[in-house]
Amino acid sequence: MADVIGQVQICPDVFLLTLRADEIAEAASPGQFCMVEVRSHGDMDPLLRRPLSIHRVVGGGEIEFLYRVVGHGTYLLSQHCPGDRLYVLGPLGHGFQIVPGCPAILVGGGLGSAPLLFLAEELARDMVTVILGAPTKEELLCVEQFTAIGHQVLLATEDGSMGRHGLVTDVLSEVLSHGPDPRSCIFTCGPWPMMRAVYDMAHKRGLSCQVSLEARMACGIGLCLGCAVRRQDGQGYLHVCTEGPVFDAERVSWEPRQ
Amino acid sequence: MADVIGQVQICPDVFLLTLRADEIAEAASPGQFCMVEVRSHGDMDPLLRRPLSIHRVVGGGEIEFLYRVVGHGTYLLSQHCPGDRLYVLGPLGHGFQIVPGCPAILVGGGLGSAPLLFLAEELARDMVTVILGAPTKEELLCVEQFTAIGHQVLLATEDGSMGRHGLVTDVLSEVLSHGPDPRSCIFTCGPWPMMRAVYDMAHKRGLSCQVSLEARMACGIGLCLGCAVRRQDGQGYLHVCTEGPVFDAERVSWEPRQ
Amino acid sequence: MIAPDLSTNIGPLRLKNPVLLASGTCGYGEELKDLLDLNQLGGIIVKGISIRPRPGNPPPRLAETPCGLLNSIGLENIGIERFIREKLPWLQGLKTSVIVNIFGESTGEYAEMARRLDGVTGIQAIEVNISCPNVDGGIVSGTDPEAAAGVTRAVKRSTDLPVIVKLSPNVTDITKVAQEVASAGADAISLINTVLGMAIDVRSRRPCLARIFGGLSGPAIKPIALRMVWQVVRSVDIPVIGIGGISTYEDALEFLMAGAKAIEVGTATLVQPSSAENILAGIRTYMESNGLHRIGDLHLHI
Amino acid sequence: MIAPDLSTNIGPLRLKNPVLLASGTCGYGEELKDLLDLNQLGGIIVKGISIRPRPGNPPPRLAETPCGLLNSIGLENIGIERFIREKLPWLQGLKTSVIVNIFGESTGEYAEMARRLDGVTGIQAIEVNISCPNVDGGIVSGTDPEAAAGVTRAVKRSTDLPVIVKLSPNVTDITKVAQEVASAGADAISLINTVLGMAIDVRSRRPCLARIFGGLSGPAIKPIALRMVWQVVRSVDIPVIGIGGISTYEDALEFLMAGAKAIEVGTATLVQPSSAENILAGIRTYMESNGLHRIGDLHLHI
Ligand SMILES: Cc1cc2nc3c(=O)[nH]c(=O)nc-3n(C[C@H](O)[C@H](O)[C@H](O)COP(=O)(O)OP(=O)(O)OC[C@H]3O[C@@H](n4cnc5c(N)ncnc54)[C@H](O)[C@@H]3O)c2cc1C
Ligand SMILES: Cc1cc2nc3c(=O)[nH]c(=O)nc-3n(C[C@H](O)[C@H](O)[C@H](O)COP(=O)(O)OP(=O)(O)OC[C@H]3O[C@@H](n4cnc5c(N)ncnc54)[C@H](O)[C@@H]3O)c2cc1C
Ligand SMILES: Cc1cc2nc3c(=O)[nH]c(=O)nc-3n(C[C@H](O)[C@H](O)[C@H](O)COP(=O)(O)O)c2cc1C
Ligand SMILES: Cc1cc2nc3c(=O)[nH]c(=O)nc-3n(C[C@H](O)[C@H](O)[C@H](O)COP(=O)(O)O)c2cc1C
Ligand code: FES
Ligand code: FES
Repeated sequence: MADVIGQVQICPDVFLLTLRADEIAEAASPGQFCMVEVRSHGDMDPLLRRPLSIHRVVGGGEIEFLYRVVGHGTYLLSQHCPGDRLYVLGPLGHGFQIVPGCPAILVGGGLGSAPLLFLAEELARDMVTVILGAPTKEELLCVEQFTAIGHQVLLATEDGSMGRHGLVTDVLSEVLSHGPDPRSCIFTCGPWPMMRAVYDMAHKRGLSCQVSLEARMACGIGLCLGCAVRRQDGQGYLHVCTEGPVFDAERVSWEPRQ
Repeated sequence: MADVIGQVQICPDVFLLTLRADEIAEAASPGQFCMVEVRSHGDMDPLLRRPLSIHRVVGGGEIEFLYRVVGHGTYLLSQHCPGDRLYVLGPLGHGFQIVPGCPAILVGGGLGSAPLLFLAEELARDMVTVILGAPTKEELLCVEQFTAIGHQVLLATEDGSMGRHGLVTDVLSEVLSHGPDPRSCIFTCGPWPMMRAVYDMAHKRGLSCQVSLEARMACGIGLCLGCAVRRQDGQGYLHVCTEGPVFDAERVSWEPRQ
Repeated sequence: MIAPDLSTNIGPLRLKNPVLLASGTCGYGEELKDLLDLNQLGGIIVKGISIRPRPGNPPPRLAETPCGLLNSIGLENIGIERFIREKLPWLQGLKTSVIVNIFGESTGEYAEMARRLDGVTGIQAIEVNISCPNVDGGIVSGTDPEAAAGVTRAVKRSTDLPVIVKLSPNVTDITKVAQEVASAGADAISLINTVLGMAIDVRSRRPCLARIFGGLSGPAIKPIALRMVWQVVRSVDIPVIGIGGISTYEDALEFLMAGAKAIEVGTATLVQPSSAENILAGIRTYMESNGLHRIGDLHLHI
Repeated sequence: MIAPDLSTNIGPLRLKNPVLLASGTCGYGEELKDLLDLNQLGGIIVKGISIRPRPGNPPPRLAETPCGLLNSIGLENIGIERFIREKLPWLQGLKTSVIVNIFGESTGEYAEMARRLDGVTGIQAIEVNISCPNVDGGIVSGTDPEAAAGVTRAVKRSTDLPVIVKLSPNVTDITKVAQEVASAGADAISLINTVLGMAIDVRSRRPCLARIFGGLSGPAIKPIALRMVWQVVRSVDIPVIGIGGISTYEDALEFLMAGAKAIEVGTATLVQPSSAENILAGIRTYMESNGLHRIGDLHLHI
């Protein structure tokens, strides 16, 4: 059980939830997630907890989640206020693998910046380029937080209201066109087509690329085998909750989803 | 939609809910009830609204419900605070039939006093005796309110902590033993065995007796035919929501429920 | 933008839109007159009637379950004669389709009722309930494909009204029953009726319902209903009406996407009397914003 | 006050209490080791295994419905050999009953697996899944009483372990299947497996599951499961294990009151890993405060 410490609306659909959860805060590493209760105690519906990436760990045992209200579950979550208590299971899954000393390029689309901030903070002493994109300026998230860490932050918006007029992949393509350090690691999170395009670029240039995937989850801990994604080698499936959510992009099948 | 104006805990399990609902307040008469939403909007569970008697109509379009938390639905209801809005359908059903000029004896057990207060207020100018009972003093409800109207109020508690040591029916039996006005009407609400005992006494003395019944309800408006209670004449069933909840006790079968 | 055409044909029966009120959850219509504009809807299917009045089952008749409702009303109704005399006149004043739901204890009774309703003004179709779980023998004709076909043939022979046969979900293979009913001449199929269930009150240590078993309805059964509608749409050529747990316009769209030509709103009306209106409005808005012109355009072809 | 005796006999299998973890919702046990004290429970039924490893169905495999969960995992599993080699050693360290759930594509495969498990230490019983809705042909043997009996006989002939046969709810008459399975020699019956259902995502206009249909579990199906358990308890003489939507101790009591000798907790573990512990604690407290000494005392005789 975790105490709700804060629930702040960041932009029309996006909320920042802060929970007091000492053990999770202690154990968490970037890219890991939690299964968060959204309903009120005793309610039966919605049945399942919701997976949310750990956005940040803040001083004194608090964890933050940055999430978009997309349906009933996230709506209910947004209704919880300080004083409420929620069941939270975590930290779960395998997060980003940091290779010390290698330059990092972080590519986040929309809510994809949620898990990247925690990563950026851990990478504080390394060479880091952060590329963030969104449809409009209003939907660009956490720009100040990334900037505050001291990383180079490049922006793109689809309507050109801030940063480059275009997609994060346009920015990435430019960054990579300068002949990046071959040891560079790309870390990405965002919509599937974006991650796929990022993977394609990394793959072409032989760069390592780690992707944070989403899948419908029931348990988050390997019990149900529901969170399958296809393997690139055709040998069955990977499980996002236990083997991911962060994968080496070379392991994942990027065939269009049916 | 009605605005929650107040939610006050009266004793450990009992709450007084005040709603702003002009049209219901305007139309309500004693003994009628409402179907009150207990879940939050968008939630699917619990599915059904809960039937609650109108406890009082207060100045300026407000209605009060006095209810006990007995399960999940009433628990959820007790969590709604001023500022929330609830769907409320009412006033529903047939209430108490007041016979002007006839002395009235009101007999309430436990939460049974809920609908009787509204009745007592309407009967303000008549000869009224109010008999209230509960297991303990703490569970005796609304004693001051009934007293404030100016009626004679007789009390009974099962543990003797207030009023007579015993049941409301003991008090009623004493009241009736003084040879009551044969035009007297008894109005009663409370647990089934209590109402049955009250009916028996009234029946023996040929007094008119009106009972407020409960039944599981889905719709409250005659659509589902779920709220059946057996007729005394054996000719099928009465429907609590449309033909009641207040019935002439002579119409109802008092056979023990299976 | 062209306003979408919401009309839909259930065989020979033309509905102005696909939203109907399900039998047993809207009384005889009049109960709803101040709460819902019936004339906006595609139609109303009145409480199931039988040849003779039926008192129904002993109480308790209702129990709530997670996202569901168990009922064992037992087809309490005033019988066909009083229905025609006392309830139909009000219904005749409506500007929407009135469908009469009938239940018989034998094939003969079904035929007799169909004959009695034939030619009566103000009735647009008959829905044949071969699937009531709450009366003795009620479920049998709904679970035996042969018996279901027999009832269908008998009713078809006895009336010129469009005949919709309402199926029980309590079967191993719903497509078999559907195919038999279609071959026997039904103009349309509606499904599902309630799923047989039960609940126990652990405080009183007794079954919640006097009859122990009841029919489960409400959102809980929606996935089961949708699966069956999907199966039946793909196994017969006659129109299918979807029923089961429809509470929101999204729920209704799921059934229309599965291929249903219309839907019925049941338990949702009990919970919130104006549900059907909201569902209809939601369907209209969805079609408008997705540029769909006809109900049939919603159908997924997979 | 005498502490109640929570032990229960499932034919030849003695469980220390009636709370089991249901197959497919508790992995191979080890996944839960930090979240739940397995040794407190009556037993664990591991994820269904087949002769050869199975990759399972393509994603999406899950969809949420009102108070329910649809899954089409498709029996993804590592196969019986790897199970024995890699998973069983850990399970052998448990101080609770380990039950292995098996699924075969033919009667022969069932028999072969039963033979393979016979005599392997650390396995207390076999649960035969004749009812998986998520693999081709999976549901057939569960809905055909003859086929169910055939599988039961074959498994019984191949092992000395207690054999529990797990039934599918997707049938017209569950008592027929139960009676056939009992006559064929099953030591116990467990039910229900998931109910076949589907859901459509109206935003993407596609079925939510890649395989279109999936198995419905969770609180939504509890009334259906309880009804079937009630029916089966009254139609066979062998012990019955109740499954379906059990999330709270009250839910578990409903099944025990209906006459089940034990219960399995499925989806509730996915939602809240420690559910089974809470359920067990609740049963114990209820029995204490109601002066009940044995699990059998909960059974209602109506
Ligand atoms: C490991 C992991 C980490 C995540 N981290 C974040 C995060 O940090 N911030 C954030 O906003 N979201 C995150 N998500 C997605 C988040 O879990 C879903 O948005 C949420 O579960 C939706 O619930 P809902 O009830 O509001 O929507 P629903 O009503 O259930 O569905 C609305 C829409 O959201 C999509 N959706 C629903 N559930 C999931 C799910 N479990 N996975 C993927 N898509 C889903 C559906 O496709 C549907 O169209 C993460 C998902 C995973 C698997
Ligand atoms: C016309 C009418 C007027 C009522 N007025 C009041 C009132 O003024 N104050 C008040 O406290 N209660 C009143 N009740 C009872 C109230 O409706 C129930 O207590 C409430 O519905 C319980 O809901 P729950 O979810 O908390 O309990 P549940 O979890 O549903 O059930 C808990 C227990 O309460 C009983 N119960 C549940 N629902 C009903 C119901 N609809 N009718 C009768 N018993 C039920 C059950 O037997 C069960 O044992 C009234 C009932 C009716 C029919
Ligand atoms: C209280 C109640 C009474 C019902 N009575 C009838 C009936 O008389 N005839 C009939 O064909 N179906 C009857 N039904 C079944 C509904 O018409 C509908 O098929 C079922 O409830 C599933 O839909 P829903 O989940 O939207 O309620 C009844 C359902 C309920 C809940
Ligand atoms: C994700 C998932 C996987 C399942 N896998 C199996 C399985 O491998 N073998 C089996 O017999 N039942 C399987 N089941 C069925 C459950 O064991 C149980 O019978 C069913 O879910 C109903 O119980 P519940 O409502 O408590 O979940 C599975 C259920 C779920 C939800
Ligand atoms: S979500 Fe259950 S195994 Fe991954
Ligand atoms: S509660 Fe539905 S008819 Fe009375």
